[in-house]
Amino acid sequence: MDLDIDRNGNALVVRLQGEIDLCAAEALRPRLDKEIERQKAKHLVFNLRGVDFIDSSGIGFILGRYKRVKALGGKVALAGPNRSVHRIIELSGMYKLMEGYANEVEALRALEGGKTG
Amino acid sequence: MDLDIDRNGNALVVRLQGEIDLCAAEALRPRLDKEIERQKAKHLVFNLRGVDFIDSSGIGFILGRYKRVKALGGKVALAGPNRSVHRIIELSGMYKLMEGYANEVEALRALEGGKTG
Amino acid sequence: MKTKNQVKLEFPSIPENVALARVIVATMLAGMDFTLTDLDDAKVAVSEAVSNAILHGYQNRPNGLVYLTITADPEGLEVIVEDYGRGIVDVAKAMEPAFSTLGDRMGMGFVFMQSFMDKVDVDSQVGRGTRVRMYKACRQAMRAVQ
Amino acid sequence: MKTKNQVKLEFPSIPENVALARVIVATMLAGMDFTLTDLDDAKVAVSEAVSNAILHGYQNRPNGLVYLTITADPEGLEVIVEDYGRGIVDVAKAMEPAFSTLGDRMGMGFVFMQSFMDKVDVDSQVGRGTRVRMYKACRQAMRAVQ
Ligand SMILES: Nc1ncnc2c1ncn2[C@@H]1O[C@H](COP(=O)(O)OP(=O)(O)O)[C@@H](O)[C@H]1O
Ligand SMILES: Nc1ncnc2c1ncn2[C@@H]1O[C@H](COP(=O)(O)OP(=O)(O)O)[C@@H](O)[C@H]1O
Repeated sequence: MDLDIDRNGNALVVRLQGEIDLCAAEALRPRLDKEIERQKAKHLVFNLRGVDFIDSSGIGFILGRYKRVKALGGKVALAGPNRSVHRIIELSGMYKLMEGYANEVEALRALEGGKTG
Repeated sequence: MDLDIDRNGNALVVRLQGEIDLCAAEALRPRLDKEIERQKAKHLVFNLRGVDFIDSSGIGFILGRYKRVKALGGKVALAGPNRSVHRIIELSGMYKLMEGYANEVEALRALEGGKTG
Repeated sequence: MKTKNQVKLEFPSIPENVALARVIVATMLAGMDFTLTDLDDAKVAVSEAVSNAILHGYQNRPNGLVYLTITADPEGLEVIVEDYGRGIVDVAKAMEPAFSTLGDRMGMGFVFMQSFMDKVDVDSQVGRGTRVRMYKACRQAMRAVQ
Repeated sequence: MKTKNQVKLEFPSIPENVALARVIVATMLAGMDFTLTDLDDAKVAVSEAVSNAILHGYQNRPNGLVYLTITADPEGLEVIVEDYGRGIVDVAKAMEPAFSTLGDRMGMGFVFMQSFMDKVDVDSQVGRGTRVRMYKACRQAMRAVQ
């Protein structure tokens, strides 16, 4: 799985693709953590537009990054999940910890305006 | 599997969908034969645009209809197969028995003009 | 699905095979009397059970074997996931929301299985292994009961 | 595909399961060093072998069991299709193009298997059953040999 990452101000935009399950989470975790470290990004935006499946391993992967970023005063935003991915995020209670947005641009705007979390 | 059939002059246009394998062939065969009988159609056009897989059972299904129609002086034309379906038709030698066309309209025009077979 | 179809799978405990389990369940469900949401639901449920077998049952070691049995009939779909791994000490506790024996996990696996399937039974013996049986009734079968 | 993955399937001899066999093979191939054409090829080959097991081996009766074993490693993909059906009297003859014991069949199944895979072995005993073993080498493995 390719890791599609963009820097935008003090936020790192991570565009996830395909099925975020145990296998994807194990592959993505060390690579994303290295990037968060290297780029010293404060906030994280997960663009979920390209994700067509997520389960509790995928949710756990996002939650783990949330914990890291939050410990240093940062925020995490979720952008553009499809209906079925949205449902899983909702059910897992993640929207209590991070905001959801229709798309990446809205998520970044909110982070810049300090309106997230 | 739905059987999408249209009458055009003395030709029956059959639009196949999905994967034409043993299972699809068994389901389609009696229904198409009944239609050929009922509509007393002379020629057959198989529109393969919507077909994304075919194997020798699917080819056999087309060949069986060819034999029926040919016995009564009719022709069969194949229209719009994708690259991989085209390859299987080619390999099976079917283009020696029936013509292939880019699309349904061209196939019908050729049948009307009597240029097929 | 006119009558009954029972497919049995055996595969090693590697994370790549979680996707394979989902694909099989999705393919078998596709021809049945289920909605697209039902399909999504069943995919999550089987994903959770197979991930657990690999990660907890075999502690993420690749040399274990996971057994998946999927039975489809006009009434519904049964999915059984079995491992011969470490087993669960306290099944009731394991099924509680947010309970996990691994620090970086959410403890939501069993919650998802229960939310997305009509019935979930867990049979486990420490040192012997775990068997998760899940059932989802077809739309028609659901209506008949109501 | 870092190391080896071996998936075993067992399913009843109903035509619906031909698609299932294709889906499994396609899913396992997708992560390997194969082209899209290789993927199409392998799908046709497994489709032919499984259709034969159902139609010829079990004479299209639904109560037989078909066994599919798919082994993927960095070198290539091996597919084994087994049935415990009627068996083949003369394997060499059966493998000839256009030979078929059923009137409405093309006799192209074995031809397709041989065209689309690098190797096809058939082992059959009348009254006992048939085992078709097919192998397709990965791109990298192909280049290494050349
Ligand atoms: N197949 C299994 N083998 C051994 N232990 C298991 C198995 N499945 C679940 N468990 C135990 O049950 C706990 C809860 O499982 P689950 O609700 O799926 O959450 P999670 O996987 O996030 O830990 C796991 O942390 C583990 O201790
Ligand atoms: N699994 C099998 N069990 C019994 N006979 C088989 C099996 N596979 C193939 N055969 C025999 O070999 C013949 C040729 O097979 P094939 O080339 O696939 O063509 P077709 O399926 O169109 O007949 C079949 O007609 C059948 O007699």
